Amino acid sequence: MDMLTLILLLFLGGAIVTWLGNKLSPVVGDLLFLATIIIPAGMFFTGVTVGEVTHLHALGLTLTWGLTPLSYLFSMIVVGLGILLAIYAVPFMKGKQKTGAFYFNFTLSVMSMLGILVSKDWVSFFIFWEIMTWSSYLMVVLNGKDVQRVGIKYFVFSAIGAYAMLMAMVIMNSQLGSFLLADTFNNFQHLTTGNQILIPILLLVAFGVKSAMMPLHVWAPDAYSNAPMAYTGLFSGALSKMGIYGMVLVMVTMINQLPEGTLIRDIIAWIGGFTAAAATLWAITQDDGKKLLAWSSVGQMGYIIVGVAIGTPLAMLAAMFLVVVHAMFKGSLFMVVGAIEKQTGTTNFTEINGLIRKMPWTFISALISVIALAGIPPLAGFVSKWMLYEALIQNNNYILVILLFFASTAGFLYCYKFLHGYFLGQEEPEWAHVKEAPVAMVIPMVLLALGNFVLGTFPQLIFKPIDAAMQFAGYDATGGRLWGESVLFTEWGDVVTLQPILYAVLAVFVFFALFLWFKGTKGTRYVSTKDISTSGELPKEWENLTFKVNFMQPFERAIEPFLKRQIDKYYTAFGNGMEALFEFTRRIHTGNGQTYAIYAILFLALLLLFRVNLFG
Amino acid sequence: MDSAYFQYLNYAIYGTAVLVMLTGLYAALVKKSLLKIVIGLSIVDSGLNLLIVTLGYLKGGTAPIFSSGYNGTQTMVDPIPQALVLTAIVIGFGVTAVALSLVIRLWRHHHTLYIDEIKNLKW
Amino acid sequence: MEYILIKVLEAMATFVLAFIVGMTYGGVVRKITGRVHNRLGPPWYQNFIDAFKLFSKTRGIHHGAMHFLGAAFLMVTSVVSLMIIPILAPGGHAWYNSWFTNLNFNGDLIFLIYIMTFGPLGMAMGAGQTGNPNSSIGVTRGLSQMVGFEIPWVMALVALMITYKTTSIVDFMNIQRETGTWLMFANPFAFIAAVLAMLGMFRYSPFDIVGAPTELASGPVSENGGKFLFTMMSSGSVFTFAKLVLYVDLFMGGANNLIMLVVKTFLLYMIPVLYGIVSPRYRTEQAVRWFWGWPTFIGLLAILYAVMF
Amino acid sequence: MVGTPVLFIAIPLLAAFLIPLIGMVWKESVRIIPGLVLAYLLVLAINLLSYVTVNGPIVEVIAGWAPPIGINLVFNAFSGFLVTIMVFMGLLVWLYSYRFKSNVEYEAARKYFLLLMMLITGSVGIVLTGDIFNMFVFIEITSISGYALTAFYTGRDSAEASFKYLMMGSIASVMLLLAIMIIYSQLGTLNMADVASKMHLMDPKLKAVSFILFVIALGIEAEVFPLNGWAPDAYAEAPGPVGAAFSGIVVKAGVYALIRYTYTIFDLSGAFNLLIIIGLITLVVAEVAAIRQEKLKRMLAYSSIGQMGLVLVSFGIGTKEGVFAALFIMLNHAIIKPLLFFSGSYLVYHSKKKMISDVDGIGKLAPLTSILFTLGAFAIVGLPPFAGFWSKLSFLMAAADSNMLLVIGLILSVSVVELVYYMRVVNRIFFFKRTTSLLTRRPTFNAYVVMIILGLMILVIGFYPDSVSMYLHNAANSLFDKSQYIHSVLTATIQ
Repeated sequence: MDMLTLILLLFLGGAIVTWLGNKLSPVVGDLLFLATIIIPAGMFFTGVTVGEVTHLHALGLTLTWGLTPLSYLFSMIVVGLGILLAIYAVPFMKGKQKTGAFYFNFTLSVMSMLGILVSKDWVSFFIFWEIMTWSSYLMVVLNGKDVQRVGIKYFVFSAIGAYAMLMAMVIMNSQLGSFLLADTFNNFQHLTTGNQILIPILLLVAFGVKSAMMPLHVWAPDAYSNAPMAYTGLFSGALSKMGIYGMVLVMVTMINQLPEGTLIRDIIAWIGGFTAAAATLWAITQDDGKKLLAWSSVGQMGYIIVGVAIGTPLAMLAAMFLVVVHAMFKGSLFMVVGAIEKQTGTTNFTEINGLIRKMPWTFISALISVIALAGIPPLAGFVSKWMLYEALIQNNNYILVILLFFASTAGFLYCYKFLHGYFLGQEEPEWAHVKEAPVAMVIPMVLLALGNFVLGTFPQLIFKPIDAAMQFAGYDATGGRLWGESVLFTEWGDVVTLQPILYAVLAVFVFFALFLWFKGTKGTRYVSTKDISTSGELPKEWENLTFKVNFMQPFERAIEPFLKRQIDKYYTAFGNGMEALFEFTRRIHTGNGQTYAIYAILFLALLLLFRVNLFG
Repeated sequence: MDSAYFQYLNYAIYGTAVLVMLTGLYAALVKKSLLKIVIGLSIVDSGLNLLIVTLGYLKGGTAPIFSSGYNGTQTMVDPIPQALVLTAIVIGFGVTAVALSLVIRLWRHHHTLYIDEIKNLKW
Repeated sequence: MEYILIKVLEAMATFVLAFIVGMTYGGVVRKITGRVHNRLGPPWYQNFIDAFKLFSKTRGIHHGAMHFLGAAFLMVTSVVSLMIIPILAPGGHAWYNSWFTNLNFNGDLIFLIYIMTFGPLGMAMGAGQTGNPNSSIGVTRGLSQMVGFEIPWVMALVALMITYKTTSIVDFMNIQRETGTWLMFANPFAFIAAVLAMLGMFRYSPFDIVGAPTELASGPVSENGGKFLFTMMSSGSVFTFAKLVLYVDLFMGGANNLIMLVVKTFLLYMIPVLYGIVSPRYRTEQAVRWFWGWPTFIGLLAILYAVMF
Repeated sequence: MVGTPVLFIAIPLLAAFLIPLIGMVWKESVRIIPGLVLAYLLVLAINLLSYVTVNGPIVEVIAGWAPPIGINLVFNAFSGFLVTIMVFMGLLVWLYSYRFKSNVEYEAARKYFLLLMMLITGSVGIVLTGDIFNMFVFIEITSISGYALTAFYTGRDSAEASFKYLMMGSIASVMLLLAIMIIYSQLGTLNMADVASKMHLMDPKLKAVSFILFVIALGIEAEVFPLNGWAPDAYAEAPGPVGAAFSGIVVKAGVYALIRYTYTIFDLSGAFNLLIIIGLITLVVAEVAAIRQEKLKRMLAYSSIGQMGLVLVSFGIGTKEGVFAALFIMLNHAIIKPLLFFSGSYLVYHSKKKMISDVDGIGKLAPLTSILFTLGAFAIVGLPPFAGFWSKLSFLMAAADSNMLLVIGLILSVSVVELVYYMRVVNRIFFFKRTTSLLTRRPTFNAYVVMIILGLMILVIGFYPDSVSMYLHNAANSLFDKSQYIHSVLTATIQ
C-alpha cells in the first residue's frame, strides 16, 4: 500500500464514513468531514513526491498512477482550495438540508480530481473523470432547484465529453495497443492520418466541455449558480481546471505533432477569445450574483484557453498563472456570495443593499478579489493579463488581442455591478439585522484575497512550480527569460517592474487617504445614506432610492443585437426536436398484439427478401 | 400406382398443408375477435403438423413399430417426425388452453373480445 | 536614502507641474466655452479659486469609509499614471531633463491602460457608497462609455506595437527621435483612431452624459463637497495633463522642454474641447455604438496599415 | 464431480410437480421447497463449473442412446456459466418473492412457485440441451409458464400482456418447428453437434431460410426489435420478481439459443452482420422508447431490451473479446436489472398507475431502497466505479479492435439517451418535492437481503472486475472452440 493509493482510499472511505457519521449527529459529521479532507491533504503535501509510480491491475489492464510536475501544479490548487473550502463549508452547511450528501460529494470530488491528476493511463483517467462528473452532478442538483433542466443539461454535456474521451481512448488502445498516456502521446505518429485528426478533436471536445468552451459552455452558468456556494468555489476554481489540464496535455503532445497543428491552435484560441467576450457580456446582464460569477468564470476560462492554445512560452506561462490566480480570486468571490447568501438568504442584487458596513471583511475580500479579477495592477490578475497580451501581440494575433481587451474592459462593468449590487447603495432597515459571517467563513476568503495581493507583486513565488510544469510539458526553461524578482519581461525586453509600482501605489494611496481623513476631520461628520441630496429634495426614511434595476441598461441597449442570440436556445430547440422524434418512434409499439404479429411476419418477409445480400 | 402420380399426390398434400397454415395465419393476423385469433393460431399448428408428417412419409412405408406383422422387408416411415408431431400437438393443445383461459380473463376485464379495444398497454 | 528623497522631490515637482497646468487648462477651457457660447465666461484662474474654496472648507459630510477611499483611489490612478508617463523626451539637454523621469522604465502601455481604469473603479465605489442614485447612474454610464472608447484606443496602441515591436513608451519616443517622423504621420490611422477615442476619454460633449454637468448635482461627483471634491478636481486636472502628455509622447514625438510640452498638449487638448462645444449630447448607447462604428473601423485600418507596412 | 447436468432439469421439474402434492400436507412447503432446490442447484452449478474449467466439458447422454441418436446435455464453460447465472438469479427471485405480496396466501403461492420452477427448468434446459428439438420443447415450457406468470395478477391488464406474449410465442413456435423440420429434412439429424458437423452438406438456400426462421423464432424470445412488442407489457404487468426473472433468466436463454445457432451450428458468413444490425436497431428503438415512458416498469423493460440489443451487437463483433464483452454485459445486466426491478417495484408499490412521477421525493421516506435503485441506475449506464463500466469498456475495446467506429459512436450517443432517462428518475427520487400522498412500503426483510446482495455484487465487480473475468474468458473460449464442442459431443459415451 503506497502513499497515493492510500490517500485516494482515505478520501473514498472518509467520504462514506462522513456520510454515515452525519446520520448519527451533525457535529460528528462535521469533524469527520474536516478530518477526511485535511488528513489526506496533509499526507499529500508531506508524503507524495513527484515521479513515484504505482501500478494496479484490473481486467487485464494496468492502471498506472504517479505524479508529474504538471499535475503537481494542478493538484496544489485542488488540495489547497479543497482544504480552505472544507473549512468554509462546515459553517456554511450548518442547519442546511442534505449535509451528509454534500460532504460525501465534496470529498469524492476532491478525490476524483486528485485521481485524474495522478493517473498516468487513460482508463484510470476516465474512471476518475466520471466519478468527478457524477459527484459534481449530485452537487449541482443538491438544492433541488429546476433539477431536470440544469442537472440534465450538465450531465448530458459532461456525458458527451466523457464519451468522446472514451471513444478516443479505445481507438488509441486498439491502434497503439496501450492505454498509457505517455505511450499514446509518443506513438501518436503511428496512428493513421484520419485518427490523427479525429482523436485530438474528440479529446478537445471532452476537455472543452469541462472547461466550458464555447459552444459547449451552456451547462456552466446554471450548474455553477445552482450548486451550493461552498462547492462552487471548487467547481469553478479547480474542477473546470481539469479540462485545462487535459487541454494542455493534448496541446503540447498531439497538436504539436500534427501538420495542421497551428490551424487547430488558432481555431481553439479564437473559440477561447469568443468565450471570454461573450461570457463577459452575458455576465453584465445578470442580476444574480451567482449567475454573474458563473458567467465570469466561463469568461476567465476563455482567457486560459487562449493562452493554452497559443502555446508560446509566455502564453503558456500566462495561462498557468491565470489558472492558479483564477482559482484564488474566484474561490474567494464564490465564498463571498456564499457568505452573503448565508447571512441574508438571497443573492439577488436588486434585493440586497449596502452591506458594506455590516460585513466589512467580506467586502474587503470581495474588493481585492474583484480588482484582481479585473486585472488591475498591482494585483495578481494583472500579471497574467499582461503576459497574455504581450504573448498574443508577439504571436501576431492582433484581432484576438483586441477581443480580449474588449472582454476585460467590459469585465469592469460586471465587477462594479457585483460590488455595488451587494455592498453599496442605500442601507435599508430590512437589512439592519445582518451580521458579519462566522469567522470560519471569513478567514478562508480573506486568505485567498490576500494571496492575490502577494502574487501580484511577487509572482515568482509560483512561477517556479509553473516553470517546472512547463519544462515537463516540453518547454525549455523559461526561468530568468520571462520573469525575475518581481519583474516581468517579454521577448522584446519590455519589462514591468512590479515592486516599485506597488510601493508607489501604496504610498500615494496611503498619503491621500490620510490627507482626506485628517483634513478637517472634526468638521466632517457621518450621515446616513438616506441623508442625500437627490436633485435638491431629501428622500424619506422609507423610500429606497438605490439604483439597482436595469443597472447596466444603457450598455445592454448598446449590445442588444448580440443578446438576442443565445446558443442555449438552439440546444433547447434541438432537444425538443429529438424528444418529439422519440415520441414518434415509440409509437411503433401500438398496443395491439396483432400488429406485433404482423411485424414478425413482415420481418420474416424482409429477411427472406434480403437473404442473398445477407448470406450470399 | 406409379411414382409420378404419387409425387403429384405428395405435392398436393404439401400444398394443402401450406394452404391450411396460411389460412390460420390469415385468421390470426386479420380477424379482430380474440377467439378467432386463437382458432387461427391452432389452425396454423395443425397445418404445420400435417406438413411435418407428410415430410416423414415414405412410399409404401408401414408404421415404424416392430409389431408381429413386421417381416423385416418393408420400409418403415421415418419415426422421428411423428414423434415430433406428437409433442407439437401436445404443446399446441397446452398453448390453446392457456390462450382460451386468457381470453376468458380478458372478457371479464374488458367485456369485449374485439382486439383493437384491448390496448391499455401501449407505447 | 537621499536618492529616495530626490525621487520623491521629483515626483512632487511633477505633480505640482501637472496640477498647475491641468488647472489652468480647465480654466481656459471654461473661458473658451463661454466665449463660444457668447458669454463673458469666468477668468482663466477660476479653477484655482474654486479649488482653494473647496480646500479651505472645514465642514462636510461623508457616507462611510469607501467614500474616502474612492477619492484616494482616484488620486492613485492619476498620480501613478503621471509617474509612468515620461513628461519630457529623453536625451534632451536642458538641466530639468533629468527630472520628471519618475517610473518611466517600470511600466509599459498595457500597464498604463490598466492602471488608468483603476481610478474610475475606485471612484465608482465611493460614488456607490454615497447611496445617491444619480451617482450610480453616472458611474454605469461612465463605465459603459469607457468600454466604448477603449476599443479604438487599444487598436491604435496595438497598431503602434505591431509596427515598432515594443510596448514601452520611452522606446516609442526614442524611435520618433531617431527616425525624425512623428508617429501621427508614420501611422495616421492610428492617430485618428486614438484622437476619436480621446473625445470619449475627456468626456466633453457629445460624450458628457457621464458627468451631465448641466443638470443639478448629478454624476459620480454628486454627494461630494469640500475636500472630496477638491481631491477629485485636482486629480481630474492632473489626469487630464497626464493623458495629454501620453498622447504627445506617443504621436508627437514628445517634447524636449516644458514650453513645447505645453504648446503641444494645449493644441491637442483643443480637439475634444472645440469639437465638444459645438456638438449636442449623445445618449450612452448612442455613444458606445458610435465608438464601435467609424473609430473602430479606422482602428482596424491602422492595424492593417501596421501589418502591411 | 458431485452431480450430473441432468439434475438441473430433473430436480426442478420434479419439484414443480411435487409442490402441490406436498403442499396438501404441509402448506409452508410450497414456499420452502423451491428455495432448497435452487440452493442445491446453485452449489451443483458452481461445482460443475469449477470442474469444467479444469477438465473440459461434460456431455451427458440421456436414456442410453449415444449421440447423434439420443438426446444429450452439454455442460461446458459457456453453458455452465449461463446456468450458474440463471440458477443464482432464480434463487434470488425465490428469496425476494418468498413473502411476495399475494403469495402470502397458499393458493397463489402454490401456483406461483410451481410456475417459477417450470420457468427455470425450461430456461436451464434451453441452455443445457444439445438437441435442437429438445430445445424447442424447453422453449415451449419456458414460454407457457411465462404466459401464466405474466397473467399472474388478476384485475390488472396482465391478461392482455400475457395474450400478446402468447400470440408472439405461438408464432415463434411455428417458425421454430418449421426451421427444425427444414434442417431435419436436409440432414436427417437433430443433434446440434451432428448438424454442425454436417452443415456444409446443406443446400445454401434452405440453410439461409432455416437460419432466418431460427432468428425470428428465437428473436421473439430474445426481444429483438420488431418482435419485442410483447416484452414491455409483460415486464410491466408481471409481478416484480417475474419481471426480474424474465430479464435475468428467460432472455438470457433466448440469447443463448440465438448465439448457439449463430456460432456453433450454422456457418453463415453474414450472420454476424445480421446480429449487429438487429442489435443496433433493437438498442436504438428501445432506448428511444424508454426515454419517453411515463411508467417506471415500462421504462426499465425498454432499457433491458436495449441492453439485449447491446449484447447482440457485442456477439456480432465475432471476436473473442466481443464474446467476452457480451457475456460480461449479460452478467452485469443479470445482476443490475433485477436490482432495478426489485427496488423500483417497491418505490411505486402503492401507486395504481406506477407512474415515474410517483417517486418524487421518495428518497427521504425510503432511503435505502432509493439508494439501491440509484446504485443500479448508475451501474447500468456504465458510470465508474460500478459494474456496468467495465462491461461497457470491454465492449468498446472489442469494437474498436475491429474498427467499428460508427457502431461505437452510435452506441455512445445512445448511452447518452440512456443516461438521461435514468438520471431523470434519480432526480425525481432525491431532489423533488413529494407531491403525491402515497405511502411508501418498507420492503420485506428478504427483499432487503436480495437487494443488498445485488448491490454488493455491483460494487465488488465494479472495484474488482477480475473476480469474474476468468469465468467469462473460459466461457468465451469454449463458445469459440466449435470443433472441440462437436468432438466432445459426438464421442460422448454413456456413463
